[in-house]
Amino acid sequence: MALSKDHMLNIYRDMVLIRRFEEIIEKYSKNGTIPGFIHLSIGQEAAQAGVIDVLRETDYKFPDHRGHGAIVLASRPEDRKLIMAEIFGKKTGINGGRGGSMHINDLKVRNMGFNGIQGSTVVTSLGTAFASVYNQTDDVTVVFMGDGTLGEGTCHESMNMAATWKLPLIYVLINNQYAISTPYTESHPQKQLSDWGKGYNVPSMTVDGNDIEAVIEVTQSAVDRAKRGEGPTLIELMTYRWQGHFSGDPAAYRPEGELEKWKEKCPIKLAKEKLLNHFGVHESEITEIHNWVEKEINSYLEFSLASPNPSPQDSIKYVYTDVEVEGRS
Amino acid sequence: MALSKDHMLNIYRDMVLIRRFEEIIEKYSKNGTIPGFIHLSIGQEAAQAGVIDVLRETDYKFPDHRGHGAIVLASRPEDRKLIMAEIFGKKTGINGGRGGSMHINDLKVRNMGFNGIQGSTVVTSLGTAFASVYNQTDDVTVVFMGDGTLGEGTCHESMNMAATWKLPLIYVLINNQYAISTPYTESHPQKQLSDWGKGYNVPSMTVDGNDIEAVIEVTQSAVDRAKRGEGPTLIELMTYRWQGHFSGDPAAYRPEGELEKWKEKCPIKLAKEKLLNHFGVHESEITEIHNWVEKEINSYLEFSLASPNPSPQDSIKYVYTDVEVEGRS
Amino acid sequence: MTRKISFSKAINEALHQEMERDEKVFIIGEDVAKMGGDFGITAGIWSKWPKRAFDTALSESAIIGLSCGAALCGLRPVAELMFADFIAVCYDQIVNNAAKLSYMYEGKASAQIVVRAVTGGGIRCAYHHSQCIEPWLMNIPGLVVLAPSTPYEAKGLLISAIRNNNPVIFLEHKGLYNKKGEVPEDLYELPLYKANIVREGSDITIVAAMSMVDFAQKAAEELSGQGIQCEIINPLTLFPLDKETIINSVAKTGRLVIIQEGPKFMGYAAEIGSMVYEEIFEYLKAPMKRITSLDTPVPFAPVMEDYVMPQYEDVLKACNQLMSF
Amino acid sequence: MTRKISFSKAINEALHQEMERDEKVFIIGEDVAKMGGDFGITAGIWSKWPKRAFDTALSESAIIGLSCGAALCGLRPVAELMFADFIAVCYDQIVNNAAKLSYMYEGKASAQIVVRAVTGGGIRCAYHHSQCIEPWLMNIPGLVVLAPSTPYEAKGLLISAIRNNNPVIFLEHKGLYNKKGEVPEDLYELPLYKANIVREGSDITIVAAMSMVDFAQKAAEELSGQGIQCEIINPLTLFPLDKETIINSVAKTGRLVIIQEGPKFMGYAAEIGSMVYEEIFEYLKAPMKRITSLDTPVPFAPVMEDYVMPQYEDVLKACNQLMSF
Ligand SMILES: Cc1ncc(C[n+]2csc(CCOP(=O)(O)OP(=O)(O)O)c2C)c(N)n1
Ligand SMILES: Cc1ncc(C[n+]2csc(CCOP(=O)(O)OP(=O)(O)O)c2C)c(N)n1
Ligand SMILES: [Mg+2]
Ligand SMILES: [Mg+2]
Repeated sequence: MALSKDHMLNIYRDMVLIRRFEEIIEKYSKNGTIPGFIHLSIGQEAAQAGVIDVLRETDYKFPDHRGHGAIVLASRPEDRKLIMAEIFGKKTGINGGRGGSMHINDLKVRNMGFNGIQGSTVVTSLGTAFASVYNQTDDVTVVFMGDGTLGEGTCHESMNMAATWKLPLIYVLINNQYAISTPYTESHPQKQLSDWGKGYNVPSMTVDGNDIEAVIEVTQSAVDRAKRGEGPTLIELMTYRWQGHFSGDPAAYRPEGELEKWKEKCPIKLAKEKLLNHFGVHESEITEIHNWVEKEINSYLEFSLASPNPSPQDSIKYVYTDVEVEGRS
Repeated sequence: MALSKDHMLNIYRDMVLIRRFEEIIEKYSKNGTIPGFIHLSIGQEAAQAGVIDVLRETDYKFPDHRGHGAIVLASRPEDRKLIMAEIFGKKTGINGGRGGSMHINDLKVRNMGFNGIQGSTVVTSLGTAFASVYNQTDDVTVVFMGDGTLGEGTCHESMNMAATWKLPLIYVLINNQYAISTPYTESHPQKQLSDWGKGYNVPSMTVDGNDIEAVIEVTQSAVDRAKRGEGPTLIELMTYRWQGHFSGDPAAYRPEGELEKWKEKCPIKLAKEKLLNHFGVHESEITEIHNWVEKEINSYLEFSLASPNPSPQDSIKYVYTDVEVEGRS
Repeated sequence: MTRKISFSKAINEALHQEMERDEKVFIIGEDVAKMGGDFGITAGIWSKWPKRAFDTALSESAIIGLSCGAALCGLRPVAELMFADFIAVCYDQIVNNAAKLSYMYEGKASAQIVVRAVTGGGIRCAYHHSQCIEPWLMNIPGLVVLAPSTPYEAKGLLISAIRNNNPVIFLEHKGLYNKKGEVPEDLYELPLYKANIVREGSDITIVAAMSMVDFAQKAAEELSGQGIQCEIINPLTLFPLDKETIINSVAKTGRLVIIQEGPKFMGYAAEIGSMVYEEIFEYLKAPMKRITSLDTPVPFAPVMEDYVMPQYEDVLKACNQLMSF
Repeated sequence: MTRKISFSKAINEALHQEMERDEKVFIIGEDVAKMGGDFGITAGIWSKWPKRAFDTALSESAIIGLSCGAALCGLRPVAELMFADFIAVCYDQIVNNAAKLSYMYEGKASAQIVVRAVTGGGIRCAYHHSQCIEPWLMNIPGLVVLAPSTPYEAKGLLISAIRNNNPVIFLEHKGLYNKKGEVPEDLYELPLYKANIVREGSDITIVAAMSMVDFAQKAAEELSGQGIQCEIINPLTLFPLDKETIINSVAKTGRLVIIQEGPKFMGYAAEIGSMVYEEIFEYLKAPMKRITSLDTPVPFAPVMEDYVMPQYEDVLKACNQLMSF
């Protein structure tokens, strides 16, 4: 697929933005400012940016636990600092600080958020796809899932139902080689995980997830298929996470040299080479992008750091839509 | 596959026995003597008799909710009346009357029993297959499941694990066309349900489940494969249940003429024709079998009817292996 | 006088009328559409609204997951799980997804779903088709658990449940399906979170839900003849519970009996007892009594199942003991 | 004096020693083998016994189902579920399969499995990694739920659990992993179904489990200075519960405080309160107090999570109120 120069520059900026976003939160997670655990997707930028690039604001998106990149790119630019503030657990967070890294949703752009139970969104996403059919709109649903998550029974129930009913649902299986420490080759019997989808008569394919153009192309064709009423698609994107499972995991389970090999295939590096070599872009344009990103990210960070904590009393809000639960006196 | 005449006569007797067993309990369920619901497998005799025929006493068997036939044939002849008594809820029942039709187990022949939650035994059976590997025995495990049951997420988790670990586990998917009222074509996307197994790189095939020789042949080859350490097999047996989902269900959801068409393919009728036409068996030998079965079944029935009810106090036994629960004073 | 219809007919009618009124309502589940449900409760819906009634595969997690997702888009799914025991296979979707969506979305969206499920014993179906699953759900903030005992309550509560924006588990006790009672033909709502004082009395408060209400009424009649006046409270909404009505009643009577099907240990009778012990200790005249099932699985043989169920004589005995304490 | 080791090391040691002793024991779960567990609890096992440690796919139902099946063949699986919240995705396997196998097989076989799971809050992991799932399991006859609070208890109870023939849910509270304490090097069993009297006292009975025990002890110290003597009971086995020890204590003190992490409504404090109200009403001097989490999901932001957790000052306040009741 041939992207225009502007498109390629835009998406390059997107990828740099989410890379830097992650690097910043990694730093503040490691120094203890960000509470809890965060799952970084450094190295997987193309798989997130490419998919989101194809989608409209009204398409339903279910990011996974490693989905900061998709979440940031799906959001409106003015909301991105709120996403970072959420990860910091601040009152200004896009969900008031109650969700944190793993539970960021943003209904106005139909980022439906993640559920900490792997495989859960794989069935929830049936419902938004179903609603598009019920309401006769052409909004598609995309659910991100990992190679490990494919172990859950919900994946089967979802695929079986989506395929039977031809729902406009796209399964983006980000195969980053591992589920925590376990290589996908040791927990699944298929050579490529996309083989699994073929057992449901669902178009299923494996694509280089670090090749931004390939990701955009395969996503677009799945979206088109969904809109034609032909049902779900399973897209396996081959990629690699550079960090451990969570920020702080030393990832001792990786064979020596593996990370280095994958760093060669860095999606941002590959895109940059293309920009310089095939799109006639100047180094200075690249530098400009990086400078813009730096300013942008810094503004998110300053905002996040300066923001106040939530009020503890907010903890009892929204348990029910109509019943107040008891707080503390 | 060519069976010997004796083998064919034996298996014919087996099928007649389970047909008559079911007809008797149907009668006593309809007249209210048997409590609760029973699921009859009349019409599916070959699928049960053929599979059990191949197995040894030490192979692990997980019957399904419609599995009286497999249960009876897996049991020792002297225990068959206890199985009927169980269905009547009697103290002499093989499980003391506590389980009834759906929960008949018999550990000495490794009939592991059914669990009323569809799809549950599909994962429990992983464990017996696993134990054979762990203990280095060559006992295989067979789990029966229905076309409807394939909807459960546990099927995926089980197949994924069995295929990855190459467990000696055989999935016998009895496709009797319906899950309660829902045709399998309306709840699954595959043309043949065995296609599903192919998504796990598991040898999967569809066979005429009313052809006793075909059932025996395909089961034998799956058992051989399991013993060679090559892992699981998925066998889809095409058949039909003549009765409704449970005894009493009028099965109004069936298109007209469908039942009649399948009655033409009655597995017992087909076997009898073979016996008469290809094995040179005399009508008198067939009659002898039927007479024997009649006497046999009547003895189970008399035993069941004459047996006492359980002691109510037995209800509190075996909740724990070591803790007494409180009864009534 | 209004006509009398059965509990199952009342539910069926509520579904028809709400489907008619609000096109965002649809039904989904195993065999709910063409066959009209394993228990016949959804009869006639598919033929009227073929595009709003969905037969699914045996995929309870997908049924609830889909319902949650559709609810987030503004639809109002009514899912049937058949036997409530099957909640176990989609427990995660109920407790970790449906129950938490309002909280996760800060009230901007919620799992406005109704999950209908058939609870309780008595039909000789043993371990996996007879359980009282109420306690599985009642420790999960965000869920609503409804438990009607009459056709009138069933219709009104189901209508309220469909219109409510929380995830509601609507329990139908198998023993009640054939029970008849007066039911208005029109649509009407019954308030959620509000217990019903089934009978007034000054001596003992009896709390009972679903099929245990009849039990309580029979006992109250009999005890009344002996001069003991029982007040019967039917919670209707088991969770979140109408504490006030119960507390007020026990503050008046000073004596508490709870009749509850299902194992005693950690059944909801435990919460009711503790609530009272914690909040109105000074009003209590006697110990509480819990009349419950035994702490066992539910066995098949009728004599065994009957033995583990709550015993009528135990209600009488308990009330007498409390009066002479 | 014995050496001091951490709670997590104590569990690790118990596993190593039982694996050594009984070759029917194996471990299974996500990342338990090569990596030694997400929390490092199973470290070193796979390298010693590569054929008895199994890394699985993310398939909790298969993990528990397989464990049940293997147990029926005489093996002794120890499964790890990581976060106890994930019990929800295999709830059916635990409550409808494991819990009922002994009953179904009339004691001829049983689910002699141990399911290790990490419960509770405090590490800022929000809704799905912070729950106290104890009440999900304690209404299910057939299950055993263990809840150690010290390294010594963890080792001894885990060894007993592995040797026991019932399905045991072994809860490890995240807040305790780094806690150190004296632990004998040898193998030893601690009795199941037996509560521990952590501290004797005559005025108030405080029941507390897992990380709440420290809480209770601190409060008891402080109250002792004010002349209030608390008796602390740690159930250790939450289910089936050692009623007798608790009842005896409250019969002596007449006052009951329960500190329990997790939502109040239908938490196990409810059962303990009702048990006492039902059985020794005549000994009670004051209302019970439950110090619990709020009835909400567990939010992420530290100030929010801290707010929903049980509050130390509330323990002191409750005890003072009971004494002056
Ligand atoms: C039901 C459930 N089981 C286990 C976990 C713990 N867990 C969180 S992420 C993860 C690995 C997921 O692997 P994968 O799907 O490949 O995604 P990745 O982390 O590689 O991006 C596990 C086991 C969970 N959150 N939910
Ligand atoms: C988890 C679960 N869901 C639903 C049911 C109710 N149920 C019992 S049998 C059945 C249909 C099963 O169909 P199939 O597997 O094709 O077997 P068949 O009855 O046709 O032999 C259903 C829906 C159940 N027992 N367990
Ligand atoms: Mg992965
Ligand atoms: Mg079928």
